[in-house]
This record gives sequence, C-alpha cells and structure tokens, in this order.
Amino acid sequence: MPVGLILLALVLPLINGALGADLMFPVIVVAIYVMLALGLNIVVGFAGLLDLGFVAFYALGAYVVGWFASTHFNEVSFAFLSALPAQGVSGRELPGIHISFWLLLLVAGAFTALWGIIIGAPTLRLRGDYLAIVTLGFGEIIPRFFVNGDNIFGYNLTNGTIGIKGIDPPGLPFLPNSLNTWRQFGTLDLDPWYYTILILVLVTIFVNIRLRDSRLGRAWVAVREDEAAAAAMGVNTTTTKLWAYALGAVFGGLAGAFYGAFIKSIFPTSFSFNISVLVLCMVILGGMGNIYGVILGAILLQGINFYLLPEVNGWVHAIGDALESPLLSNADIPKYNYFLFGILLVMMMLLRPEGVIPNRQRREELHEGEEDESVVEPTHV
Amino acid sequence: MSEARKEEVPNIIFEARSITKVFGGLVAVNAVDFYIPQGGIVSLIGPNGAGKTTFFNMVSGLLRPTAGSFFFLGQDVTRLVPHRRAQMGIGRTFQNIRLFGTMSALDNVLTGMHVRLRGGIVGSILGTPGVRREEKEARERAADLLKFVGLRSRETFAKNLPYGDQRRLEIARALASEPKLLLLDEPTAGMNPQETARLTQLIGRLKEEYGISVLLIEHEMRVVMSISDWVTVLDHGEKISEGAPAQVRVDPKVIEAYLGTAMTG
Amino acid sequence: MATTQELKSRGAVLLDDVRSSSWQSRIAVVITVALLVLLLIQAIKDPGQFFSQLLVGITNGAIIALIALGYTLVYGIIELINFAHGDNFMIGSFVGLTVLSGTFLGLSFFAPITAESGAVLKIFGVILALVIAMVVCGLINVGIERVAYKPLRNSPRLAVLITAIGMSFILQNLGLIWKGASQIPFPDLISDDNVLAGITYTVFYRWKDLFVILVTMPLLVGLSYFIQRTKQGKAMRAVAQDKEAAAMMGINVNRTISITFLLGGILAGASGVMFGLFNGTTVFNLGFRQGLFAFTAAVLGGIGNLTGAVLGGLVIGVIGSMNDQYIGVRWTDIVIFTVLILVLVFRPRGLLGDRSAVQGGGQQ
Amino acid sequence: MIRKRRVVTLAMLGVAAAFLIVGCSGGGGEQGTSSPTATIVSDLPLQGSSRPQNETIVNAIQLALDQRNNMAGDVQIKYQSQDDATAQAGKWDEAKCAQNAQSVAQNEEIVGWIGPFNSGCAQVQIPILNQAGLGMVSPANTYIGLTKPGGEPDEPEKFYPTGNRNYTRVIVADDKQGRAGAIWMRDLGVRSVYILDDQETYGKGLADQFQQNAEEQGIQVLGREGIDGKASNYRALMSKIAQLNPDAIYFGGITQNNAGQLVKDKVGAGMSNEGVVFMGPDGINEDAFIDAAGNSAEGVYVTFGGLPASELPGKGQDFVQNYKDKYNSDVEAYTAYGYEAANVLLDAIDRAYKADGQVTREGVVRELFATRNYDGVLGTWSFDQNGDTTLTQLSGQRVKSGKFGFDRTIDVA
Repeated sequence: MPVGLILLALVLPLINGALGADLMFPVIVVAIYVMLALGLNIVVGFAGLLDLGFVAFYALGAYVVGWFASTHFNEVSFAFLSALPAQGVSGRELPGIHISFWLLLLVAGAFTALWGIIIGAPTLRLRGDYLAIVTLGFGEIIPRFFVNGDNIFGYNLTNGTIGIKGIDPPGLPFLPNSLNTWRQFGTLDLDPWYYTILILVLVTIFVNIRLRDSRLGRAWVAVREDEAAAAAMGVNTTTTKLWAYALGAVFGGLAGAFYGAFIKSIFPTSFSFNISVLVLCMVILGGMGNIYGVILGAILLQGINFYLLPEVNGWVHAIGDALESPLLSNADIPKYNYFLFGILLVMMMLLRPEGVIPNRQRREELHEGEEDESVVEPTHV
Repeated sequence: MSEARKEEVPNIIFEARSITKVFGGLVAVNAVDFYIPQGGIVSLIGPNGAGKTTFFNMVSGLLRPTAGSFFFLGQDVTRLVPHRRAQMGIGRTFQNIRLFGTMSALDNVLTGMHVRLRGGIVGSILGTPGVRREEKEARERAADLLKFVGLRSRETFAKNLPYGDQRRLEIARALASEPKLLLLDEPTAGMNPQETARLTQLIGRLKEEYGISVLLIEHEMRVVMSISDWVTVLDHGEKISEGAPAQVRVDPKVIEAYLGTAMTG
Repeated sequence: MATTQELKSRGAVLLDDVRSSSWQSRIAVVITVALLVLLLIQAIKDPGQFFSQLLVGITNGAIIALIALGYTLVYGIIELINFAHGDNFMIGSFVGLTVLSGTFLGLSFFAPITAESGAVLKIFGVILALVIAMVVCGLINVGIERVAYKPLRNSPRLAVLITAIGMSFILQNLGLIWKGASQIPFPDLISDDNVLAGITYTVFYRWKDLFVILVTMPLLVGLSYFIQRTKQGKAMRAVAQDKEAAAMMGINVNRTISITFLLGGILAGASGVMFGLFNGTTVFNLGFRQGLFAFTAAVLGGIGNLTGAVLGGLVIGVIGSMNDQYIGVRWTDIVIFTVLILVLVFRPRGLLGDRSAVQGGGQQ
Repeated sequence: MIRKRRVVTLAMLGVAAAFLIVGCSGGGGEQGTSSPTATIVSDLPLQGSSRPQNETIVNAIQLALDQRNNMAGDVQIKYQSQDDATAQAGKWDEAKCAQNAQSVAQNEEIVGWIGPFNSGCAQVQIPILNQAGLGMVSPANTYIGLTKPGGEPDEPEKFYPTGNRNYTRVIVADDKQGRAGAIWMRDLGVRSVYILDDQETYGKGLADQFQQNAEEQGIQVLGREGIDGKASNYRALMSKIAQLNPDAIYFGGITQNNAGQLVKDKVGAGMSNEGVVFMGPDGINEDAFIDAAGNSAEGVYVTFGGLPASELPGKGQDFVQNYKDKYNSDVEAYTAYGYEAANVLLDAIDRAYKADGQVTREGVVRELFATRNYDGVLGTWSFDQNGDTTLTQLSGQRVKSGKFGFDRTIDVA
C-alpha cells in the first residue's frame, strides 16, 4: 500500500480546512463507493462470479443499523453501549433499540455474510450467467421487501418507503467532553466520519490484498479459470465461491451500515438495480481484480456522476443560450448518465476488457478468445 | 485371470467394481472391473472411443458411474465429489492440458497444494506466523517440484509455456497435492520422441522416488510397454483383455480391436 | 476418445442428475399441489372471478411468452442471456406508437390514427405498426449482435453478459432521449367492450384481450413452421446443437446466428406494439421488468425450449393475475422473482427441460 | 513494479483532486458592502422528472427577489439555488440532501432555506439544519410528522434534536388534503370506497389520512392495497375491485407511479368514471396524468392542497401574470408556494434585522415563526406554533374535455 497516499488521506481534512473547501462530504460518499466496489471486486474480480444484486447487501447492512440504532422498534426500549443518553430530546425514556454503532458494524458484517451464504449456497452451483440472474432476482426482491415490509402480517418491520429515520450517530461516549466532535459524531464537523470510513476503506484494501495473495485467492483464480481442473486439484469449488460471495457481502454490508449511520435515514427506494450496475461499472472500468484499478474506477465514476455531468450540463446550457437553442439550453445531461455507463460497459468489453489498470491475469484471460479465434470460427465464413 | 492376480498382489490401492456408464442410451463403459496395486503403474489402452477418458473421469470424480462402485484405500469413494477424492490422494492430469493459464507456473503448483495447506481466511488476512511459515514452505516445496519435473521458468504464465513444459507443469501440479494415486491422461500426447523419452523416465521416477501408484492412459505403445506393470485394454466400453505388457501385446482380441481402427504408436 | 465438448456436457448432465436430489423435487411437488388446491377452492367459491383472472393472466402471459421466445431462441443458439432484449421490446412499442402518430422526425406522413379513426384505417394502422416495429426491432437485434456480441463470441461468458447489460442501458436511454421519462399513451384503437357480453357477465373478456391472442397465435405457428420445416430453421437447430459440427457440415454459422437474432427481434417488436395497444401506455423503462418476467418465463419453461417459453409465459401471466387477486398487487414482483430463483435452484432445466443451467466442468 | 504503482497512485490522486476542485469551485461570498448582507438558499430536485416543476419554483424565488431589488428591507440578499437530486437517482437523493444541508449548516452567511420539495428529503435535512439553527420554509412538504404528531410515535420530536423548532411550510399538510378528499366524497354521496396507494411516503401518507377521515365520514372502506408503480397493468386488481362494487376508488400517489394506467384499467374493467368515482390527490394534478390516462381521465376527481392559480386571491392573480410576463411560461401547481415561501422568508429577515440590528439565524427563525396574518398570494394566513399554515381552503378539480377544471373549494376547518 503506497504510504504517500495514506498520508495524504490522513491529512485531507487539514487540507480541506486550509483551502476552506467543502470536500469532506463528497469524499466520504466516494469512500463508501470505494468500499462497495472493493467488496464486489472480490466476487467479480477475484472469483469471476457476476453479481448483479450487490446492492442487496448494501441495503441489508444499512437496515441492520437502521433497526438496531434508532427508535424504529418503539415497542421496546433497549440500549447497549449506545452513544446516546438514555433520555431522548423529549426527556422521556428512549424507545427503540440502541446498540453501539461499532458493535453493529460487526453485526452488519456477520448478517450480510450470512445472507451471502443463504443466497449463495443454493445458487453457486449454477453456471455464471444463471448466477447473475439469480443475484439480480435477489437484488430486486430485497429492496422490494423493504418497501412492502411495513406490513408483514400486520407487523411493521421496515417502515416501508417512509424509511427508517433518526439513526443514532456512532459516537465514542467514553471520551472527555473536550473532544466533543469525536464523542458525538455530530452532523456539522465531519472529521470523525471521515476517519471512520477511511479506516474502513483501508481495512478493506488490506483484506483485499491479503486475500488475493492467499491460498483462497489462488483457489478463486483456479475456479475462475477452470472449475473442473480446480476440483480435480482438490479445491472445493462450492465453498471457494461461497467464501467470495460471503466476503464480498461483508464489505457491502459494512458500507451500508456506515451509510445508514452517516445519512441517518434509510429509504428502500435508494437501493435500486442501478446502484448494482454502477458499482459493477466501477469494477470493470478500473480493471476487474485489480485493487487500485477498482478504487480508481469508483473515484472516476462518482466524479463523473457528481461533478463532470453537471458541469457538462452547464456548458451545454451556456452553448444553448449563446445559440438561442432551447433544445440545448434545456437539456438535462445528467439524466442520461446510465447511457454513458452503458456505452462504457460495451466499449470496455470490446476494446479494453481488462480495465484502465488491468490485473495481469485478467488481461491474459480476457484476451484469450482473440488469439485462437481462427480455431473456433468456422473456416468458410 | 484377474482373480489370479489379486492373490499375487495383496496391496490394492484402487479398485473399480463393475463400473458402467450410460450416456442417454449409449453405453460408454460396460461393467468394467479393475484395480491398481500399491505402487504399480497400470495402463489403460484401447482404440479411440473405447471409453478410456470416460473411465478416467469417473475415477477422478468428474463423472459419476451409472452403476458400480469405486474403492480407494479400502473406502467406497463412488459418491465422493472430485475435491474430496483429491483430498484422499487421487491426483490427475488432463488429456487436453487444463492448467490455470493466467497463473504463474509456481502458482499453479501452489494451487495443486491447496488441499495440503491449512491457511484459513482469518489467518491469511492477519498474516499469522503459522500461515506465513506454511506459505514459505509451500513455495519452497513448489519450487522443488518444478525442479523435479525439469521446469525452470517459475514466474511465466502457464499458458505462455512451451507445450512440453505445460505437460510437465500439469504433472507437477498434480504431484503437489501429494497423491497416492496419480492419473495421467495421455501425458505424451503431442510430444516429440525426446520429450516422450524424458517424460517416460519421469513417470518411472514417480514410482521409485515417491512410491506413487499411477494409472496411465496412453496411445504411445512404446511408453505403455516400457513402464507398465499391468495393462488393461478397453474397446467399446468393454474390458477385452488385461495382463502384463508382453501378454497383452500378443492377445488376438487386442490386435483385432486395434486393427479395426488405426493403430496409434 | 471424448472431446472436451463432450466431456463438459456429460459432466453437466451428471452433476445435474446428482444434485437435484429427490427430496427437493418432492417438496416442490407438494407445494405446487397445495397451491393448486387452494386455487381450486377459490375457483369453486367464485368461478366468475376466477375465470376472469385466468383470462387476464393468459393475455398478459401471451405477451410475456412472445418476449420469452426471444430470450430462449438466442440462449438456445449462443448461450447468451440477451439482456438487451427487454429493452428492444420497449423500442418496439415506441416504434409502433410513432407509426400510429404518422409523424417521424418532424415529417408528417399521414394523419395520426386515433380512437376516432374508421375501422378500416384502424386495422391498417395496427398492421402497419406491427410490421414496421417487427422489422425495426429485428434489425436492431441483428445490429446489436454484430456490433456487440459477435466480436466477443470466444471471450469469457462474463464479458458478453456485461456487454449485454451495457446494451440494455444504451437502448433504455435511447428510449428516454426519444420519448422522455413519463408514460406515453397509446391511442385506444381496440375496444374495451366485453366480447362475452350477452353470454356471461361475470367473466370479463375484452376485445383487447382477444386481439392479443389473435396476434400471438399466427406468430407462434409461423415461428414453429419456420424452425421445424425450413432449411434455415434446421440450420438453426444444428447450430444450437453444435456450432463446430454445423460449420463443418457447411452451415453458415454467423448467418444463422444473425437470423436467430432477427427472429427474436421480430417477436420483440410485435409484442411491443401489442403491449402498447393492449395496455394503452408505454414508458422507457418498461423493458427491464417485462424482460425479467419474460426471462423468468423462459427459464420456467426450460431455456432453449420454444414450447417451454410459451408455456412459461402463460404460467407467469397466470401466477401474476392470481397473485393480484388473492395475495396483493404489491407482492407480485416478489412472487415472480421468487419463482425465478426457485426454478433456477431446484429445477434449472425448467418444466420441459432442454439445456441444463447447471455448471458443467470448467465452463467460462 | 513499485515505481509503476507510484505513478498510478499519483495519477489517481490527480484525477481525484481535479474532480473535487471542479466540484467546489462555486460558492464563496464577498464581503465589504455597506449594507448588511445575507444569503438564502433554495434546495430542490433539479434533475429527473420533477425538474420542470422545480425550475418554476426557482424562477418564482428569483422573481420575488427581483421585485424587491434583492433587498429584504435594508438587508442585501444573495440567493443560491441548490439541487438535491442526483443524476444516478434521477430524483432527490438522501445523500445529496444531507450533503447540501451539511454544507450550508457550516456557512454562517446563509440565514434562510427554502425547501426541500420532497418530504423524504426533509426528514434528512431538518435534523442537520436544526442543529445549525437555520430557518426553513418548505413550499411543498406535506408529510404530517414533520411538524406535528400523526406520523410515527416519536415524531416530530426526533427531527428536532435541539428541541427548538426551525422548520415551517406554506403548504397544507396531508391530514387536511386527506380530509378534503373524504369530505368531497361524502358530498358526492359515496358510501363505499376502495383505497389504493403507490407505497411512497407521499402517496401512502395521504391514503392513510384519507382512510381515517373517510371512516370518520361514515364511508365504508372495502379494502386498502399498495400498488407497484412499475407494473405493466392493473387488470387483475381492477377486476378484483369491480367484484366488490365500490362507489369510489381513491388513489394516493403520483402520476409517475402509473396513475394513468390505473384509471385506464379501472374503466377497462367496466367501472366507468360516471358509475364509480376515481379520486386522487395533487400528485396527479398535472397534465401528464391526463395524457397518460387518455379518454379514461374524463371525469376523474382531484384534490389540491391549496387553490389553483385561477382561484388565488387578487395578489395571487398578479403573481401569475407577473410570472408569465417575465418567464413567458405558465406556472405549475407549486410555483405560487415557492413564491410565497420566498417572500415569507425575506420578510422574516427584514424584521429580524430591524429588531436585532443584525441578521442572525436565530432572529430569522424567531421572526419566521412570528409570521401572523400574512397577506400573500395564497390568501391571508399565519404560521401556527408547529410552523404549519393556518390556511384551510383546499380545492377540488375534475377533468372535463381533457383539462382540469376547478370544481369547488373544500374548507376543512
């Protein structure tokens, strides 16, 4: 891990402060996506399994925090290591379950890993494209379930589209009052949030690297390349794939948990298929299997989404105003971002399937077909 | 005949009892009995389409027989999945080389060691001393294996190796799983005479240096005749002959079967 | 000597046999039977309502079946889930709408055909819309195959699938650019009146529903004739069986694949126009969900199997309408996607079975 | 290899920095004018399907400022328009909502906030801006729980962590619109109703309120169901409802969730709009609904949480005319509310400066809540202690010959 980059990341809030810029929020959002992309990278990049429903784990992680660190289950009142005072704003005893965010991170990781296994176990024996469809199915069902979940046989499990609101901040209650920002994780000073997600991202990167170079990492590549040969070498292909699925899910869940606490509200409608595809685009753009490539992919695509497209929109409007063309001055370029991503996916696959920063192995694999094309191509064509 | 031999060689490592495989009405392998003695080199020969590779895939677990059972080290392994058989000590190579093309030669061998390594996920992530030591030892062992099969380039992608090296790498990869029984599917296919000779020598050393039993499918009759302890001949899924190489060579049924097709080798 | 190809397919068959163990099938059968009994009870309680819903389901299912055929044809021949197919269907409905409006790119060809037009003009309009949409969608499908899938025919399966997803987004956004984000109304060319008026009033079957069946049936018959009887159809079947062998026998594999995509596109175009005329609205993101339903239908019937796709479509349609009636509209999506997952997990070969979805040895 | 990695790292860094700098190049204020200055912001979703509606609100705010020469009394006003939608969502996005609120909260120059448009976004923003003590005026949020009990058990307290209120709205909340629908149905002689909603915050909340009020009005509720706004049709649903023979169907939801299809299938299932009333809220009060429903829209009833432009009092008519003159286009349903919100906020700033001699967030909030008998484009009204408007006049409209026509006013007082 390049030390320089870590150092820069560590002092970023200082730079931000010095510039008087307003970077922290977008940086945190980008970091969440970096985590998601790295999680998906384990599944798609390392193990070669196409997961089109990755957003499901993101959603599950967020709901874990939503359920266990808010007033949602207001029929009970239970707090455990929570950063909140036992009495709420109104002075009454806080209804709902309030468990420390740090503990919930672990819970979210375990919960999503469990779901990864539940989803993966029966489906991982399916061939790759079928697996993609099954994951897509789950990715559609889970958010839909959260939408409908306000009435499961009369019980309000998820609060439907109104979502879960007022999620507790993480907080470090044992700190002295003088370190109030860290004690409370307020909404105004984002430094504690930033360092939290930074640590999470670094852990994710570290785990990615270690896994890639481990016995399991080799098994993933083996299964990806030739499942039968891998099995004949003694690799348990199902568990190997299951691990990829579960570990990918863990990082999706952790990202979701952080997101839930950070935004303090969860809406089931935010976990759409588009998010799955966006994260997939990040992995593919950056280079499947390449950790740094995937990070770059996440930063690039979020940059395009948040800054480039609105900027381009501004330019187009300016041009439209100058030319007095209502078509251009009323254009809504950012609306078509998935058009861009669609083209990106096709172009990447056709021209540079290994991504911007390729993984050495993946490049070889993805260009495999080209060399022996003549062998398979019917001769008279 | 086979009954007689069983008495001669009491130490049976692998046994097939009336193995039958039917593909949608087509009988590919028909009630074949078969066994491999401890430390022996047994060859399976027969003309094209005789069902050798099908039989082979059943032994390694990629296919499951329609009827009959397999015993390995005295245990019924008929219903075991491939990786479980590999764990028990059945290693194999493939007729059409199936290396992990975009892994380095060394990594291919390390993958072969998969079942013999213990490094768990948590250990790998934390980099515990145990896992590190194991990795280091594994690398050394893998390097030794590469040296044993006579491969110099460790870091080259498997797919970029010359053909003969790929064959040898496949054997090294199979050896890495520390098999007690090694299945070699036409290991000399596509090799020139010198390479073939070297490989034959290598197979001989497997038995001597590692005490590994070998089941060999081979078209090259010179190889079969020179190193086999025992030869079984399949034709149209049926066992038509078996015996010592010299015996089989003169069996009229075998000659007929091979005359019916083009005699290879 | 077994070729790799053989080895793979044999492996697939075997692993499938081994794994779909009998207790799973038994549970599946028990659950299915229980559900059918529950439905039967409802049918006896209120037969009019039940049959109305059955007819609704069949009509909805017929449209799904036509789309499903496109998936199954393409999957049968190149083992690709053509993700963009659902969006091609959406484009089909847009093309139909444009034809009926009589205006394209600001050029007015004829006066829009609306609910007020005469009967002859309406029939002419519907046929014209169908034909043009079928041609356009057929060509789009062929074009997509040529540009996006053909160069990747020997790449890992993952790569083609990702390309297909990309194409899906491209088509969807073309629809968005073309007609905007909101729902667009189709002219009401076909009557909402009850066909069965005078016979029974408890069962409601509109002329619109009949129209769907009247368009679907000839298409199915035609398709089946094409595949069973014509030279091209036979070539398609040969290529689906074994590309290499077909090529060796002198079949032009690339052209056959193109024709398959053409057929799929034609069906998508027809179902797009029908969908619009039947439901009365269309929208740019229609294809994702309808496509997924249709894919579910194809899988349910046994992907690669044409009869299966039709059967699957009808079953999905009926499941949908029965769910709307007896469970609740908001659960319909979940129920259908659950069917998809259950079928893939427990019976990947589908009801009628053809190509196994279970992993064969080492396929990419 | 290591060297190469370093290059890559640097490149990544560069790109990241470039994006981030582009992103924050806007904003930043200047100081040093003689009269006191203050900044107000609006926060509306400006991408996706609700963009046209919200652009008219931005225009209306700009109009209000132009008419005052950018002055609130003696205070010079700067205005920034923020977008709380993202391209990837195509609508409001909770992260963007939080980001906007967070960023404004730290900028002390900003003393007033107009928005947001969506109640879901308000749920995210209010707690953040509450801690910053920033006064908010929303032109469009109707979810009850934002200001008063009636939503979830611990609402509205959970939105106000400081315990002080800072949020107001000039539109009437869902309880009143739901009640208006029920009253209207009673007056139409409806005795039984089937209620549908689109399962979104707005639609579901309204349907809840309607249901409660319908029961109070003695209307029998035959069933209640959430629909999937993306389903291809609702034939099975309508066939089921037709069996129950309701006098009316109420739909809580928005056009974008397939309201047009719903009406088409209702009529298609043999329930004509003459025989069975179809009523919806202001979420379908737009031409897009009539377009989507085609002929089936004829005779549909729609309630609106205020008065349509044509029924506004004199000042309102002036506004509609001024808007038309300036922007050469018509107002949308919420445009006048955006204009009213801007004027209320500007007057509060004016009063705060006059009272305190300076403009503080605290003062603005105090004065906002002190708005009484305000004579604006919506009529004469006050904020109650919750920050809700005291207006009780809603309107009912009906589709006639392919257009919404004003039918009646409904007073829910």
